[in-house]
Amino acid sequence: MDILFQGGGALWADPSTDRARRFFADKPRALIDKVMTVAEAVRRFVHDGDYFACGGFGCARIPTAVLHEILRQGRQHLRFAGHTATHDFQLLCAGNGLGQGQTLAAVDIAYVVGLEARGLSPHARRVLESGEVACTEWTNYTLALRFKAAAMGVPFLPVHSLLGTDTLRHSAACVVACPFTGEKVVLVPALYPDVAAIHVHEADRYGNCRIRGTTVADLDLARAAKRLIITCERLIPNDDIRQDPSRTAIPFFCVDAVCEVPYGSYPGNMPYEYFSDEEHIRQWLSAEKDIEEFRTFLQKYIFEVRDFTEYWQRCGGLPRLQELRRQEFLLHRGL
Amino acid sequence: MDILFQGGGALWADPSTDRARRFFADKPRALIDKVMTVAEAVRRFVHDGDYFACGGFGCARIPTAVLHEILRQGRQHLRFAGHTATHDFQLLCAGNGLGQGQTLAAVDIAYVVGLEARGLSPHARRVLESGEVACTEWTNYTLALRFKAAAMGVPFLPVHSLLGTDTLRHSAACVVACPFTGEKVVLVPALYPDVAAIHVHEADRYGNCRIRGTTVADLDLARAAKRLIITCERLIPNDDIRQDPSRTAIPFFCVDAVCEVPYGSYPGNMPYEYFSDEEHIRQWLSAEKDIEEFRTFLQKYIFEVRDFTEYWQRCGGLPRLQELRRQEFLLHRGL
Amino acid sequence: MSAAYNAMELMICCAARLLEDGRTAAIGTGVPCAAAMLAQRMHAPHLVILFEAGGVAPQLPTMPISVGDSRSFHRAVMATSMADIMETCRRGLIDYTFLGGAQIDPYGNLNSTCIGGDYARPKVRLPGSGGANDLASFCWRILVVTHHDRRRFVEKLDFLTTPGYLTGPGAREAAGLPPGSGPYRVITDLAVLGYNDETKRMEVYSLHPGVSLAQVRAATGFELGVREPLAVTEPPTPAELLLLREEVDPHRYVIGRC
Amino acid sequence: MSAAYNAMELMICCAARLLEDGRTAAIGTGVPCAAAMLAQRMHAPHLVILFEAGGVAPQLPTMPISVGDSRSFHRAVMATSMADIMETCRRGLIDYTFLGGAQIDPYGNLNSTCIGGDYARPKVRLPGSGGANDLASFCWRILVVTHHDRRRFVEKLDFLTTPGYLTGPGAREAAGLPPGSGPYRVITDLAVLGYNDETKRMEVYSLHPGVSLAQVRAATGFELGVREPLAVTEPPTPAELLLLREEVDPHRYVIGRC
Repeated sequence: MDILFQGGGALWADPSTDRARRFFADKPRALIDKVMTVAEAVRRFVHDGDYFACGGFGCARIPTAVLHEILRQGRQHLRFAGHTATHDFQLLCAGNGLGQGQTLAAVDIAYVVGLEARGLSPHARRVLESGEVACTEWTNYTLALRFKAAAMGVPFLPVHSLLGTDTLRHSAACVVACPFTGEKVVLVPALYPDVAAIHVHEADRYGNCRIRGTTVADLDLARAAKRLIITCERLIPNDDIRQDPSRTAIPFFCVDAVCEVPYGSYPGNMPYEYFSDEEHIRQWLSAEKDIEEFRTFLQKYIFEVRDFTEYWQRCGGLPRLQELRRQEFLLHRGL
Repeated sequence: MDILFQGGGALWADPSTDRARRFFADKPRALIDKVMTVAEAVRRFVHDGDYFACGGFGCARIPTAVLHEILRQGRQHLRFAGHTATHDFQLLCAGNGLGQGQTLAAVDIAYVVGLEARGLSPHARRVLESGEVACTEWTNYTLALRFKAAAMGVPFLPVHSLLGTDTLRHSAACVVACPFTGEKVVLVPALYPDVAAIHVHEADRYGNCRIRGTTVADLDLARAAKRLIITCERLIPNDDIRQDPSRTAIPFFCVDAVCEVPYGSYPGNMPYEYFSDEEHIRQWLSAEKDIEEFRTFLQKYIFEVRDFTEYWQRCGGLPRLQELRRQEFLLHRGL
Repeated sequence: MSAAYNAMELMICCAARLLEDGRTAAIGTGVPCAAAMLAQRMHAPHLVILFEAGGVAPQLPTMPISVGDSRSFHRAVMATSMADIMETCRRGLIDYTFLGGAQIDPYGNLNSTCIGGDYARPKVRLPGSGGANDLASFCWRILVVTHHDRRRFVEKLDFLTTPGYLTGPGAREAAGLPPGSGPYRVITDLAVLGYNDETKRMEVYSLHPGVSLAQVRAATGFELGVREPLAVTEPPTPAELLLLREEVDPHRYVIGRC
Repeated sequence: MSAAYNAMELMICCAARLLEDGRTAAIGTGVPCAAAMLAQRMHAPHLVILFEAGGVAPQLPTMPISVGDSRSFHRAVMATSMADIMETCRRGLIDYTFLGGAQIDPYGNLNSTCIGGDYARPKVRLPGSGGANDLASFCWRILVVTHHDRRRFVEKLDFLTTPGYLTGPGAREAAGLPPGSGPYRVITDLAVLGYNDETKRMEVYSLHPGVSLAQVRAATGFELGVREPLAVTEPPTPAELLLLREEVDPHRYVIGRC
């Protein structure tokens, strides 16, 4: 089982399971109250230089409040897992190239810079094209598999993506021959983020979480992360969790902080709660075109703002959120 | 990444993903009605010589009706995945050593012969100790991982079980050094069963399934199996499935047959439905001690019986099942 | 209802017609989604669609904006993980996928990573693979729907993000990609293209009404063969246009882009 | 309520006392389950228990019969897959596990596969590893509760199903098992045993009241050291016995086995 090819991309996190085990050996695992504010959670659990990852897909179910707080607290030199990272990546890039240091230092890329059908983020392009952020290439699935490897406690997982491409050449994956079948197979290294943030529908005070709709890679990310900040639409009693344990997606022992943040995925979409605010996202893309206008925009929507509630109040407040709820349930179409 | 050690156990199924892909390329994938009787499902989808696997754990959520039908239809020379296989393994063994041919030819063993706290099955011991069934050793997790590898479409998965033991020596796994970290790691080959049977709570006519409680390895098994027979407590309308797609555990395109079998896990436990019938299981263990008595017992409970409803009617019928429902919900304890 | 149609409508109809009934398609937003919805309403009521973020067989009330938004699993039969979808593709259960890119080469390889400069300091940084490389490695038939011009149809990609036939016959298999999978059709605003069975290079299968072969070649940055007899693309039928405009995309999210 | 107790009650109390508060334990049915339930009621209210079939932190209404039955996730905080539980163990989040076997050797290795004959035609075929090999490879501290006799405590196993310290110091690490993990205590009806820090061989930590060292050695098929000062096991306290008999196992499923 020789290594047939080794990608030349840098590895931004240690894939060793034995070293990860040493960390998890000391992680608290009792059912204790973890409720705190987002500001406190970011202060305690997100450090300069950390490898950071966040949940959701595109603009759906993203932990916006945590990203705002990372900017407000001025975290520096983060490494990041960009797996269909749209508005979240846009937010992290707002910490670079604007004279406030360098929030983003390196990124594992599956999909960044773009906002799917909405187009590319001008500022994210600026930041990546400047060369100041070091990049390694992956794909949505292989990056998700790197979380899965970490969650499984193994140093790598095999996959048949990447083969034959420049994406492989700029990844940190390698190619081997399967000892059982001789088939060529790619091995991707485990990725244990130092800290992750995931937005969920419901959580109890201990961090037992429920998610409705697609789970993307979040079940694996939650288990892979050394520290985990949960934001939730609603806190629920532990008794509710125990009434139907089949619905628990993330168990408490993965979680370090539980923050109740209603509308926490705004301006993204939260399935069964509210649709994305496409108008506000367009404002972001438009403001980014001019660097001075973007600075002013960030002041207004992030740096002058105390907390997440004040943010969405500046974006139209409850009437706007009611409209987005109507869009989510298609009520605006007379259904 | 040299092979440091290779277990000497036989591999009973082809781990090649490219060959599995060729099979799945031709598997029907439209939403079509798959409801049929267990007799028809076994006739159509379980063939002599097949590699067979079944869902559940211990005596919980097992597809008893399919196992009875395999005996009644006299299937021969099956290979089997014995992953905490208790009453299910006991049933398959009832096709060996009793003058009706050899139902079981080979077994991948994680846990067989025993019925957990209830003791060992005398007849299963007789069958395995005779040497007529070829064995390869695994563990509950590594056997589950072999299904997961198949479900993922990769020829192997890495794991840190088995190391240093005779279980490894009698498995078909191998040991390599991780190319990223140098850590020793075991590789277990993918296992694509020819056919599997899983008992679930609810399914629609197309095979979309819901499971309540622990899922054991069944989500992976369902995806790994080339053909899949679902037995369910209740058929439900497709519209119910679409009302809450987060609850679907197995999607229709994995499924070949949907059989409505109320009390289908009896005498095993079905979470949130009925508890196991410990008295009847004791009768099995007791009858097995004497080979003539066991023959008579099998006549009465399996071979003379037309279908599964007749089986549980011979075991006390609805009053007994009501009692087991009361036990499941602890109502018999005055709660 | 006019029988006239725009290029987007034609492309969607061409794509829809390629999707056989009873098959599965991992699709994205926009044209692929419209094509699948149209196919379901025309000849392929049992076409099953999946979105990579986890939606299986949704009944789409409207076009999703993202392959992960609420619409992508609206009245789905399952809302699952991305890994579950990708693994379903990898097991060989998914027949079609639709991909795009800033550049495509004669072998159907795609670039969606960067253009110009070098990798560390590109002139234009694009999103990267997303799920495209995975889907192109796993699904049986890759379809591309794209605008046709020389900047896009290039002899050599600046970056090979997503595998087509790589360097030609046997190259996918040699790289370890599954036998029998690969690029299938390219549908542009000028023509429908496929791949030569021998060389695995792109060639023109049919020209859209009013388009000449010279025009297509002029818009293509590499030598382009022809599959004989070269056909003219069937224009959208009134039935197709009616369904497309009234049911599939009444708000003209996609068909209005032309 | 009598202060007298049987051997099973003593073993359960010994096991319970070893489980620290705020820790996690992957347990099976019977004695381990009773020990964890007793510990939760005594000194370890925040002890979290998991069952390998998928139950996390259940509030057990009664003893489970199977590690996969309904009781094992009764009012649990999560009912998940076996892989999820095993992977939680493997990541290093689970502190204790309880295992058993037909044979145990001086290094705490266990046999639950077969006895006598050869592998293909054993004299006695036993169930096999189940999840034991996995749990012993992943959890930090392995506890064994077992009857003490010479057929069980053997110098050489007929089959090494589940890893203890294998052949001695450094052997687990050399085999690839995680540093810092391994056998912790063996609790029998005669004594509490542990492992020598240097040799990794089993030695006696404490003798149960009324049991002599000679008696323990006579019931052990290998040379058995002693950790000095050799203690006498604390008998069950009235509080322990009360909880065990009234709350943990009122139907005497486990404590009645003696």
